[in-house]
Amino acid sequence: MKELVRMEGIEKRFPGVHALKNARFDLQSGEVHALMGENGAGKSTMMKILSGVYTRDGGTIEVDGRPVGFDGPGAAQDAGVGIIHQELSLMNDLTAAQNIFIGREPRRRFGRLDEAALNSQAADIFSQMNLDLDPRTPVHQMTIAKQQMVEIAKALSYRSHILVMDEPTAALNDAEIADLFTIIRTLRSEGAGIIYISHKMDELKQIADRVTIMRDGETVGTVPAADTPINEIIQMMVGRSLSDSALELADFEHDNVALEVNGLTRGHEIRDVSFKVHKGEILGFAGLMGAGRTEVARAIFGADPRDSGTLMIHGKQVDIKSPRDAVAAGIGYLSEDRKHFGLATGMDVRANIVMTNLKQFSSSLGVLDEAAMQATAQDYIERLGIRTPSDRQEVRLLSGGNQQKVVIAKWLLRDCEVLIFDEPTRGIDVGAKAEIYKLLIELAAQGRAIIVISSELPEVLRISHRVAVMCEGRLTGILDRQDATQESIMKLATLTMREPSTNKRAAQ
Amino acid sequence: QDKLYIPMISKGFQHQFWQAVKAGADQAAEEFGVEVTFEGPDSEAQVDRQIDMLAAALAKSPDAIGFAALDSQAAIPLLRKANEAGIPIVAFDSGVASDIPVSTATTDNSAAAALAADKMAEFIGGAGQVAVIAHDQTSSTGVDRRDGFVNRIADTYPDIEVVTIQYGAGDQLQSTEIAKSILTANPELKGIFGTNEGSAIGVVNGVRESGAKDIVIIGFDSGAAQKEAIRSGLMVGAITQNPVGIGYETVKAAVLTIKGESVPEVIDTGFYYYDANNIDDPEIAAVLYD
Amino acid sequence: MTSVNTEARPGLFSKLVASGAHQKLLAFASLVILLVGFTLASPNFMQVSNIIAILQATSVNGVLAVAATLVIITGGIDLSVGTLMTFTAVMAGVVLTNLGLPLPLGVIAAIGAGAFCGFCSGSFVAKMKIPPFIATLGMMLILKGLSLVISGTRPIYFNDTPGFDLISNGSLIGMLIPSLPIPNGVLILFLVAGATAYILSRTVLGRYCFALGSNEESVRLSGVNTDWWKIAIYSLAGAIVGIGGLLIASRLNSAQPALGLGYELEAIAAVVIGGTSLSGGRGTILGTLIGALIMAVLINGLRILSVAQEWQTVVTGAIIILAVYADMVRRKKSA
Amino acid sequence: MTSVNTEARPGLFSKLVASGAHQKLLAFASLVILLVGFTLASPNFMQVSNIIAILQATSVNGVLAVAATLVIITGGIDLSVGTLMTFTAVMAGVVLTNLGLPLPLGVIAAIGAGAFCGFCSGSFVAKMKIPPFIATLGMMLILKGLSLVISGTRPIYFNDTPGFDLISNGSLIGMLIPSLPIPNGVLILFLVAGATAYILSRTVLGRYCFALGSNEESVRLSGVNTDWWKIAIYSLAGAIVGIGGLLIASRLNSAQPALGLGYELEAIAAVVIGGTSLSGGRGTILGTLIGALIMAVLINGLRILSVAQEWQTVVTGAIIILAVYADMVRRKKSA
Ligand SMILES: Nc1ncnc2c1ncn2[C@@H]1O[C@H](COP(=O)(O)OP(=O)(O)OP(=O)(O)O)[C@@H](O)[C@H]1O
Ligand SMILES: Nc1ncnc2c1ncn2[C@@H]1O[C@H](COP(=O)(O)OP(=O)(O)OP(=O)(O)O)[C@@H](O)[C@H]1O
Ligand SMILES: O[C@@H]1[C@@H](O)[C@H](O)OC[C@H]1O
Ligand SMILES: [Mg+2]
Ligand SMILES: [Mg+2]
Repeated sequence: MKELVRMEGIEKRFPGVHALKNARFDLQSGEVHALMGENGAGKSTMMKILSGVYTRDGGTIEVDGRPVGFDGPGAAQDAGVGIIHQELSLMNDLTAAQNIFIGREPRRRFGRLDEAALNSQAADIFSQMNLDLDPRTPVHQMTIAKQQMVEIAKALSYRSHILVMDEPTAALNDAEIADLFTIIRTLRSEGAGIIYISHKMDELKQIADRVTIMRDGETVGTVPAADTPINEIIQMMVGRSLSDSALELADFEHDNVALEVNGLTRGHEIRDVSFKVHKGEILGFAGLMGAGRTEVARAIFGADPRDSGTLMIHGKQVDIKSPRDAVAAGIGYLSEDRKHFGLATGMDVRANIVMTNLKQFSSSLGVLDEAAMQATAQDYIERLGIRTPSDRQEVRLLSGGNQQKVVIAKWLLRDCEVLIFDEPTRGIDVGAKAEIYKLLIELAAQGRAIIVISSELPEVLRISHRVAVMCEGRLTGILDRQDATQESIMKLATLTMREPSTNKRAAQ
Repeated sequence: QDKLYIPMISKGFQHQFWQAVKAGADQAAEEFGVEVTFEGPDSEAQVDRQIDMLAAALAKSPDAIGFAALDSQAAIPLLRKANEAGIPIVAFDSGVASDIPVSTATTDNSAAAALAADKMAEFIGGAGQVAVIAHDQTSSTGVDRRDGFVNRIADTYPDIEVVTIQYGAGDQLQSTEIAKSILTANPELKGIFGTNEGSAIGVVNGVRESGAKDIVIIGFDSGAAQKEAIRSGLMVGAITQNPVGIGYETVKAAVLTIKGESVPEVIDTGFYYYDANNIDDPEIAAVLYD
Repeated sequence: MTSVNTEARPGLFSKLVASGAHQKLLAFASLVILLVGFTLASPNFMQVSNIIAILQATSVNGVLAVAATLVIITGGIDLSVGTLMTFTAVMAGVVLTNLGLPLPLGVIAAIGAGAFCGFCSGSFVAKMKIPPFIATLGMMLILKGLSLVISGTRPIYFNDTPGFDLISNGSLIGMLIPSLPIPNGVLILFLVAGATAYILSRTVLGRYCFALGSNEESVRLSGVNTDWWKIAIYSLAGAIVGIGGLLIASRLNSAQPALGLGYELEAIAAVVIGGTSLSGGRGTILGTLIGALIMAVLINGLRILSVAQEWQTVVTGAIIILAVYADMVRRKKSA
Repeated sequence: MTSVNTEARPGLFSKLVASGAHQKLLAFASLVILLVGFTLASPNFMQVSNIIAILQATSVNGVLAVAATLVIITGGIDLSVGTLMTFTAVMAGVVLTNLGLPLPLGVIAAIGAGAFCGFCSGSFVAKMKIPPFIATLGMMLILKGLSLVISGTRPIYFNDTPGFDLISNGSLIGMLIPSLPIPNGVLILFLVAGATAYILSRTVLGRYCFALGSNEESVRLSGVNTDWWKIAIYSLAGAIVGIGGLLIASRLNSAQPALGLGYELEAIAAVVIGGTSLSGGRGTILGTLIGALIMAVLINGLRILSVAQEWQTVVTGAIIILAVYADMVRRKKSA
C-alpha cells in the first residue's frame, strides 16, 4: 500500500461562501475511501480542487508523494487523476462513444477519425461494465441513468490510478449499482485508489474501506468503514444523532380518490397504465431504469402529449394539455432532472422558489412584491435547511442537494392537491432525507395525494402506503404496504407482460 | 403575348429618383404599348445582385433591356450574352464602358456637380470652407458628383477649401447626423453640398437641428422635402436631373431599336439648376418630382 | 443548520462586489474614457450643443436597443427592429396624412402596429417554434416589403399634422430650463428606458423575461404559460419599437419607407456592449443605454475629428471589440 | 461480447428513421415544391440557362454559408463573412493587379487573408472570451473599412490577369459536356461543400466542431485545448470565405470594396433554413446547400414571374419562415 493522495489544510472561498476550511484528505492505493457529509459540506469542491477544476486558496496537495498544483483538468488527468462529476457534463449531440473518447479519439493520418475503432473500444468498456448500450447512441436520446453510465465509462477509459466518483449512483438502480461495485472492486484489486462520494449510507458497508466525514467545509474525521456504526458516521456528519424510528404513516381515505388515471398510453413508453391515488395516500412507484415511471408522470402532468387515456381529479374528468393545465387542476410535478427541468439555475433562490406562484406575489397590474417573496423564500430556506448565503444566491452556485431542496420548496409553495415527486431525494444527504420523508408524510396527512417515484427500494418501502411497480411501460402490479418487500417488488419489476388482461387485473 | 417586353435593371428602386425614372418608363410603356418591369438592388454597393437581376431578366428572353450599370465592367459578360442573343441594350443614368449599348440616356454627373460648385462659390462669396456629404463612396454617380464638385473648386476657386467629404449612404438620418458633426467640428463652415436627395435632406435637417445660421446648402435631385426646403429658403438651390426623361427616353430608344430604327448613341437628358425663383417655371417643374 | 457565512464578515467593498453594484459603476468606464479622449482631442467635442446632438443621435437607436434587450434577455434575438420601426412610421403616416386623422390616433397606430408585429414574431417563436433568428429575419423582410407597398414607395410627409415634429424635436425641458434644450426625443428615450427597467425588475412580465432566458423548460414545467408570456414580451418590444418609429418619423417629419435595414445590428450591438448576454437570462436596460451611448459618442467623436470615413468604420469595429473585452476582464476579476 | 441491439431488430423504415436519413430526404421538400411551383407558373423558369443562373447566384452565398455553418455548429455565429469576402477579394486585387504578381499568388492571398482574419476572430472568441456575435460584428466593421482603405475606395479590376474571370465564369464541365455549361463557380461551391462535409464528419476538427457546440465546458474538462480548436475552426471558415472572395471577384472581374454588407444574414439564413441549429451542436453541409438553393430559387423565380420588387421581399420573408416551420413540423413528427 502506498499513499496516492494527501491533501492538507485546503482552503477555498467563493463570494460569500467559505467552502473549505483547513480540510484534509488522504488516499491509499488499493482502497475505496468514502467521502461523506451533508449537502454543501464541501465534498465536490474538495474533489474539484484535486482534479484541477478549481484552484485552491490555500493548503498543499501531494499526488504519488509529489507536491502538485494542477492548472487544469488536463494536468490532473496526466497525473493519473480521473473524476466523474456529480453533475452530468456530456456533449448531448455526440454519441456515447464519441463522448467517452473526446480528446483522445483514435486517429488515422491527417487528423482523420477512426470511427470503427472508436466504437469498438467503447463497446469493450461497456461490456466490461455489463452495460447494454449501443456506442453509437446519441446522448440526448438516453435516460439520465444511461448518461450516468456513460460518464462512468468515460472515467474508466482513462485508466486513472486515482479515480474520484462524485455521487455516481444517484441516478442508478440496484442492478446497475451492483455492476458498478464489481468494477470498483476490480479496480481496487489492481491497486487503484477510489474516492467515493454518496449519500446512500447502505453503500458504505458494501464498498468502502475508510470513510472521511466533512462538515461545514471542515474534515471531521476519518474512520474505518467496517467497524464504525452507521449511526456514528451520521452523527459526525450532522453533528447530532438522528432517530431511526419507523415513520408513522397516517391512514388515507380509501373512498376518496384524488387522482384516477385510466388507460394512459404513449407510444411504447407507456402502455395502458391505470391506477388511483387517494386523498392522504402516498403511492410509491418502483421499477427498473427505463421502466417508464418518469414518462407516466410527465404524461399526467401534460409535459408530454398522450396518445390516449383519461385523467380524473376527485371524480371529475380533466383535460390536461400542458403543465399549466395540470397545475391549474392541482397537480404538481418535481422532475428527476433538476438542472434541466427543475430550476432556472442562473436565477437566485428566491426567484426559483416563487416561480410556480408569481400571481400570489404580484398586484393586479403585475407588480411584484419583493418583500413578500423574500419572506417566503426565507421561510422555506429555514424550513428545509437550504444551505445558501442568502436568498439572492444564484441556484447554480448551490451544492447539488441544496438545489434539490429549492425544487421541493417551490412545489410546497404551490400547494397542489396531487404532488408527483420524481426521485425527490436524489443527491440529498441523510439528515435532509429524513426531513423530506417527514415532510411527505405530513403533506399526505394534511390530505394531499402523493406519488413518489424512486429507484431506492428502501425509500419506497418506508414511505408508501402502496407501491405501484412498472416494467417496460406497463404497470405490472400495485402492492399494499404489508405485501411490499424488496422481493415482491423486484418480481413485478422484471415481469415482462404479454397479456394486457393480466395487466388490468394487476392494476386493480 | 405580342406585346414587347422590356425589363429595366436599375441601380436602385427605393429612392424617389428611381421612382421618377420608373414613372417615365411607365409613361413610355403606355404610349408605345409595351410591357416594362423595373428592378434594382437595395444599395448601390450590390454589384453582384444587379448581375443576378440581369441574368434573370435575360432568362425571360425580353425584346430589349434597359440597364443602369453599378459597375459597367462587371456586367460585360452578360451584356455580351444579350448581344449574342440579339437583345438590344439601352443604358440609362450612367454609361457602360462598352459599345454594346445601342444608346445611353444619361446625365453628365461631373458637369452637374461642377455647376453645383459654381453656385456654391457664388453664394458664399468665393471664399471659405465648404463640405460635401455624398451618397456613395464607390458608385459612379457618387464618385462623379463628388469629384466634379471638388475638382471644380480646386481648379477655379483657390480661396474655397473643401474641409471634409463624408458619406451617408443616401440615408436621411445618417446624413443628418453627419451634417451636425461637420457643423460642430467646423464652426467656420460656410456651405454644404449634398450629392443626392437623401444626402441633401440630411444636410437640411442637420442644419436645422443644430441651429447653425447662414449655411449655404446646395442640393441634388428633388423630392417634396427638398422642394419645400428651397421654397422656405433653407436650401439655396439644387441641381436636378431629368429622371422622368431618363426613363422615358430609355424605353423609347429600346422600342425604336427593336423596330429597326436608328437611335442616337447618347441621349443627354440634361440637368438644371433650380432655386426659389425658377422652381415653378414649367420646364423646371416638369423635371422635378415629389 | 445553515451556518454559512458565520465566520466570513465581508467588508463594504466585498459587499459591493457581491452585489454586483461595482459592475454597473465600472460599466461607465469605456464611455468615460471615450468622452475624455475626444474632449482632449478636439475642443469642439465637449459643447452643450454637441452633447445634445449625441443624445439625439442616440434616441432612436436607444429605443430600438431597449426593445431588443427585452427579447435578448428571453434568449431570443430580434432582427426586425429596424424595418419594424419603419413600418410603424409608415402606419403613422397612413393614419395621419393619408387618412387625415388626429395626432393621438397616429401615435396609437404606430405603437399598435409595433405591438401587433411583435405579437406575430412572438407567435412564430412561441407557437410555431421557429427560432427567433429566423422568425424575426422573416419579419424583417416582410415588413421591409410592406412598408414600401403601403407607402407606394414614397415618403409620407407629416406636413398636415402640426406638432408632429415636436414629438422628437421639441424641447419640454428647454421650455423650463432654456439653457438645456434637450429635445423631447431624448426625454422619451429616457422615459421608455426607465419604464422598461421598471417592468424588467419589478413585474411578473420582467421576471418571466429572465426566467425564459434562464431555462424555459423549467419555467414551463412550473406550470407557467410560457408561450403566452413570450408573445407578451415580443409584443411589448414591438410596441417600444413603435415609439422608435414615431421618434424617427417626427425627426424627419416624414415616414421614409426604405429606411431601417442595418439598424437591427446596431441596436443589438448596443445591447451586447451594455453587458446583456446573448444567451439570455441576464441583462440590464442601464447597460443598454450605456452601450447605445458608447456607439453614438464614438461615431460622433470620430466625425468631429474628421477621421476619414473608412477609418471611422475600422475604429468603430475595434472599439466595439475592446469595450466588450474590457467588460469581460472586469467581470472575470469580480467573479 | 457486445451484444448491442440483439433484441430490437428494426425494419428498414425505422432504420432509416433512426439514422435520420429520411430527414435529409425530406429536407428537399421545400426546395422541390418551389421548383415545381415556379415551373408551372412560368415557362421561362425551367430552362438550362436559368437553372445555371440560379446555381451561379447560389455559388457565392453557398460558399459563405458553408463557412458560416462551421462556426454555427460550434455554437458561434459569424457576422463577418460578407465583408471578409470583400476583403479577400481586395487582397487578391492588390496582389494581382496592383503588384502584378501571378494568379496562384492571388489565390493564396485571398485564402490566406481569409484564414488570417478567421484566426483573429477565433482568437477574440477563444482567448479574449468575446461573444462571437460581437467579435465578428467588430471584424465585419474593421474589414469593411479596411477594404475601402486598401483599395482606395475604388474597384480593382483584374484586366491584367488573363484567366482570372474563368475561376468563376469558365466552365470545365461545359468543355467536357457542351450541353451542360455549368460554370466553374458552381463546381467550386460543390467541391468546397464536399470537402467541408468530409471534414465535419470524418476528422478530428469536425468532431470538435460538434463537441464545442454541444457542451464546451465538458470538452474542456476532458483536457482538450478548446481554445486552439476553436481558433482552427474559425480560421478554416475564414479560408473558405476567401474562396468566396475569389469567386465573386472573378464573377465581377473586379474587387468591389463596398460590397458584402448584409450578405452575412443571407448566409446565416441559408444555414438555418438548412436545419442547422443556431445553438450549436448539430448541422449538415447538405442542409446548408439546400438552404442556399431555396433562397436563390425563390428570388430568381419571383423575378422571372416579374413580381413587384417590394412584394418579392415580402414573399421571401414569408417563405423563409414557412420553410423553417415545415422543417420543425417534420422533425417533431419524426421525433
Ligand atoms: N462556484 C461556486 N460559487 C459559489 N459557491 C459555491 C460554488 N461551488 C460551490 N459553492 C458552495 O460551496 C459549498 C460547498 O459545495 P459543494 O458542492 O462542495 O458541496 P457538496 O458537499 O458536494 O454537497 P452535495 O452533497 O449537495 O453535492 C456550498 O455552500 C456551495 O453552495
Ligand atoms: N429523451 C428520450 N429519448 C428517447 N427515449 C427516451 C427518452 N427518455 C426516456 N426514454 C425512454 O423511455 C422509456 C421510459 O423512461 P423513463 O425515464 O420514464 O423511465 P423511469 O422508469 O423513470 O426510469 P429512470 O429511473 O431512468 O428515471 C425508456 O425506454 C427510455 O429509454
Ligand atoms: O445614381 C443615382 C443618382 O442619379 C441619383 O441622383 O441618386 C440616387 C442614385 O442611385
Ligand atoms: Mg457535491
Ligand atoms: Mg425516471
